[in-house]
Amino acid sequence: MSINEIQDNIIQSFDEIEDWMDKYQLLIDMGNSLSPLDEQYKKPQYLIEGCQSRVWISASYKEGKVFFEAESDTVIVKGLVYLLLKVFSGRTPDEILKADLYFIERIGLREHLSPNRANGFTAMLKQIRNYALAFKLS
Amino acid sequence: MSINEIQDNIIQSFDEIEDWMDKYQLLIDMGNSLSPLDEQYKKPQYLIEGCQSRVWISASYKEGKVFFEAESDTVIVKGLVYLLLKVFSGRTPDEILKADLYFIERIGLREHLSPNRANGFTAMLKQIRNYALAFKLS
Amino acid sequence: MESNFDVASIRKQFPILEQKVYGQPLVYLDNAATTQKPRCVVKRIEEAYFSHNANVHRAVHLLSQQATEAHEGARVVVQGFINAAESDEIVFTRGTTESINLVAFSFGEAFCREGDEILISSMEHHSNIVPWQLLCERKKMVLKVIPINDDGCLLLDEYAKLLGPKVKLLAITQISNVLGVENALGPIIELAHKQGIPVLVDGAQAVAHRPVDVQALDADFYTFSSHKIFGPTGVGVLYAKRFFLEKMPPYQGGGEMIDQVHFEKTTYNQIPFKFEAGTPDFIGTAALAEALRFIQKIGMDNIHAYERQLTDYALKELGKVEGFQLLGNIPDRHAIIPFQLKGIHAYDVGMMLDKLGIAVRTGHHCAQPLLERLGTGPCVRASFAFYNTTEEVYRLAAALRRIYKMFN
Amino acid sequence: MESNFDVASIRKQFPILEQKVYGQPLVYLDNAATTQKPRCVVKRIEEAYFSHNANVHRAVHLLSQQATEAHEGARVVVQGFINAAESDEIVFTRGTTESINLVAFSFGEAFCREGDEILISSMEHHSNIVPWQLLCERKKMVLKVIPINDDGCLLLDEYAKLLGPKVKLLAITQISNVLGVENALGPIIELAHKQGIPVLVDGAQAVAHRPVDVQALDADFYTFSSHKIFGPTGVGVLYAKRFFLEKMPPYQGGGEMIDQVHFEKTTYNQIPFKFEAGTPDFIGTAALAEALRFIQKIGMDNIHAYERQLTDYALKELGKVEGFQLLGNIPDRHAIIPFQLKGIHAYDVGMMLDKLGIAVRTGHHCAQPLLERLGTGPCVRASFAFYNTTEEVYRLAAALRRIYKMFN
Ligand SMILES: Cc1ncc(COP(=O)(O)O)c(C=O)c1O
Ligand SMILES: Cc1ncc(COP(=O)(O)O)c(C=O)c1O
Repeated sequence: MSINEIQDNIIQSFDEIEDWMDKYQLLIDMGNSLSPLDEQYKKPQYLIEGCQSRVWISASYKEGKVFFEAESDTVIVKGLVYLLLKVFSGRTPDEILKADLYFIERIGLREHLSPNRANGFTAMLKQIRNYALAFKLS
Repeated sequence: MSINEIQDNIIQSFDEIEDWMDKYQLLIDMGNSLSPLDEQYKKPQYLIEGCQSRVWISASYKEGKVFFEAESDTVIVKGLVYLLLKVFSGRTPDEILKADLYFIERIGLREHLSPNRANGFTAMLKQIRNYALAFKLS
Repeated sequence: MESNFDVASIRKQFPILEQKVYGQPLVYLDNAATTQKPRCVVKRIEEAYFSHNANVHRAVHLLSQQATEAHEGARVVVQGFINAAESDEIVFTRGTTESINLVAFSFGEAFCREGDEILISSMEHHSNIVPWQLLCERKKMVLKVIPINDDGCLLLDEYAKLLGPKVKLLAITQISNVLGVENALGPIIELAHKQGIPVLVDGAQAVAHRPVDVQALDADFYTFSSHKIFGPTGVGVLYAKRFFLEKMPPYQGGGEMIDQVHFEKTTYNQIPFKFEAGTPDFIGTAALAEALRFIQKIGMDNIHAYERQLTDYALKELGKVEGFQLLGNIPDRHAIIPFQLKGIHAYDVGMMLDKLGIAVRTGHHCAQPLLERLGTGPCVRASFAFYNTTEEVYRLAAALRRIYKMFN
Repeated sequence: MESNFDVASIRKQFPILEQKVYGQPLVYLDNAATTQKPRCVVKRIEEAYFSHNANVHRAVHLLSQQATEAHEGARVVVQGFINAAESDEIVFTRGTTESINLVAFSFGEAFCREGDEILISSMEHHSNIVPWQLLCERKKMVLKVIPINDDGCLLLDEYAKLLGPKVKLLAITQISNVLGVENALGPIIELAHKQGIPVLVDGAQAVAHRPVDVQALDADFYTFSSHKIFGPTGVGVLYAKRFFLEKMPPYQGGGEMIDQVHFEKTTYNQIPFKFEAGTPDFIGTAALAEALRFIQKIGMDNIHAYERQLTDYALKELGKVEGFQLLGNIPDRHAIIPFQLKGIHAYDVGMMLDKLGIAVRTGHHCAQPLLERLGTGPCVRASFAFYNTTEEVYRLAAALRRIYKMFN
């Protein structure tokens, strides 16, 4: 599946839910299902510190593809991380760098991208692109 | 005439005039008719510096009465000074200190007493009282 | 419980409270961050702009005179509100933060030198920490901190030990913005004054919740923000005793604060203008005065009594919620309830409350050192104003129950 | 003359212009002191208070998110308005005066030391004089002044001579608030930059009258006040190149401007927040953005062209009034006409104009050194905005004729 097909899938599963609480319940469930990050990566160099929550993210490069692992100390951000990994992990650097990330907006989670949300999420997006760029140039 | 009779006289002469411009014309005429202050008093110790205009005021004490002389660099303030001298000059310190100065308000010149009017006029009123007090205690 | 105080009719004065959020009626419990505004305050802003908007002081025209009267009249209203001795002791600033920065700079210039100490407490808001850190750095001084106990209360004997000839100023909050605890300013100030140490009181969290009398307190400096007391954003107050205002050099330079300007020598205006450089926010001050009149009409004592009942009710109701963990152990809280839901990140709690229409604040509440000391990490803070109701508290409790289940 | 620009319909947006003063329709010619506000600006304030009033940044609830978007959105609007390269280069302050004080302090701390020089001009507003005097006093530096000629124009060769390795900054106004003269910033800044000297431009009197492009100007700092450009009181802007904002230490300490606070060590937030301590005037910034959008819709070029015609008309009409004496001899004036009526004190002229419904400013206009240099004493200043009309100018001329007669 292409990045956009995955995004469309995500959108569809959220679209089927009407109530805000249920949407967030889904996100929470996703967050809880995220496999924990290996302790070796819970170090400052992998940390993206938001004002309210923290995200650790590590990446590896195998056979032309970037694989991400990540975690957060809040479950909701973990849910977002889960979705991001679903979209980006296992893609080529070029796919990542060219991707138009629209699903967050479309499933009504735009608030997490706003300048108000110091949850490290926007910084994490940037970090994902940085990793992709680094691997591409390496 | 008592201080209040003089004040009432002043009020009456302004009350007869309806138009603002005519009221001020009267004030201007009064200002122009104020006899100039002797040059020896145009010195810093007699100066009350407003932000926009300056007033010099001197006082003398004869036979229990306080006599004021004053001048300003603006004609409108001179008009006000003219009225003030009419009310206060030649009075005993006690009369001055007890006086309830109401005519300014009543002839619609309250604006000159407002905190906005940095024309030295309020400071001059205070100075008149200070002179009276000083002579009383001397 | 709402005898003597008709919260329903009060709420009608605050149009924003009728707002819906994610389809839910808004429950606004973030009052310690900023308060909502009654109609009359916004009306006053409109009226001022559309009938007497002109730059204040020194102008000869009517609009400017009216604007000046509104602005200087506001000073008198503030004076009355905190019972200052003179309106000249009221300096208008941009907010509590600027008020404290002003004192940190100007008091520092006049009274402090290398090796001197400034005393603050462990429960200060960043705005009552960082300005003193900047001063101490600039002047090579030392910042000392009064410790608190595990309950979140000031250790008064430790405080007494910290006083001494090197201490030049005590800067302390009246009510903690995280715990809601009120410090015993009476004895605290008395003790400082016995050693000749002046005291700055950060009243940001106090003014909207209890009557304040700066003369009775004998505070040397008192600061608060308009936006936290139902007034407009962008305006703050610094009260200072005349003695200090006279002795302190100006903070900022510019229009309004001068007497005479020459390139060789400039002389400054009298107080309070010496500390008010530039065009003041004269519309803001007029609107602040309106806010103060509004709450004076309701009565600060009534507000205080009502909020106490509401806070007690909230503590009782929330205490029954599974997983609810209150921060601090304090006899008496002022309209602020800091808590955690066991095992759930404060951010997650706040996010879900938002989806249920309830606005709270989460995080470190600009008091990182306090949360570090208490060892709790980020927490949730529900904070009340006199327009909040028991129904709203009930909705908060119900929401927390629901959220607890969602995450477990 | 009002082709392409419908002043009648513009005036309808400004309710205060329908006001009567002493029974006369208000003629507001004190725009250089502060400007009037269109309906949409006051409407925006009301809307913000009643639909998304909440403290900005860092909160998890919807109202706060909306408030933050409005506030940060305003930064982008300001960026666009003056064509800054990034919105991070826009710092919100309380006004021009505070913007300049901020630079005087923080630039001073970072780049200046004993014996260094700051360069200003003879025609600066007190707000662009006194902050530098305070800096020079604190750091034992020297303030140097670029002279003007009798006409009121800057002496450019004298300026060139004053430049040198000791000069750390040039602070200069774009348009004089007394004379209305515009300085030739292009060559002035180029010359300074050739010697590596950064330039602060005081744009307080420029932004409402001509298009501004800080990148084209290559200004290192640019300052202006919201209230002088149809926005609310209490808000100001400091534009600064990223390089300087990064290098300069914070000015005030407190909430918002920190990253981490510990009693031992505090780290600061990134720019622009590093310079914005305390709760910002987030309603004010949203309303400023509305004002800027309003004038962008009318078009700064249209405004500039209209005002030029109006000013030329005024100079012609007023020139015919007996006793009218224009100050300065300047090729091109920006909506400001400073004058005296022969033999009549400026205060008397202003007082009588007020009684005729005409609001002007009189006195030293916060530029004492300039008036001293010109040797004129207090003067009257009529200053225009784009809502003023030829009829109003005509009424001013007629009023001056009448006043001249009254005093003679
Ligand atoms: C040229 C100039 N600079 C600075 C200022 C100060 O602006 P504010 O009083 O809004 O801080 C003014 C306005 O009075 C001005 O005209
Ligand atoms: C106790 C305390 N002090 C100071 C402040 C700072 O107030 P402001 O941001 O209005 O300057 C606050 C508000 O956040 C506070 O709660």
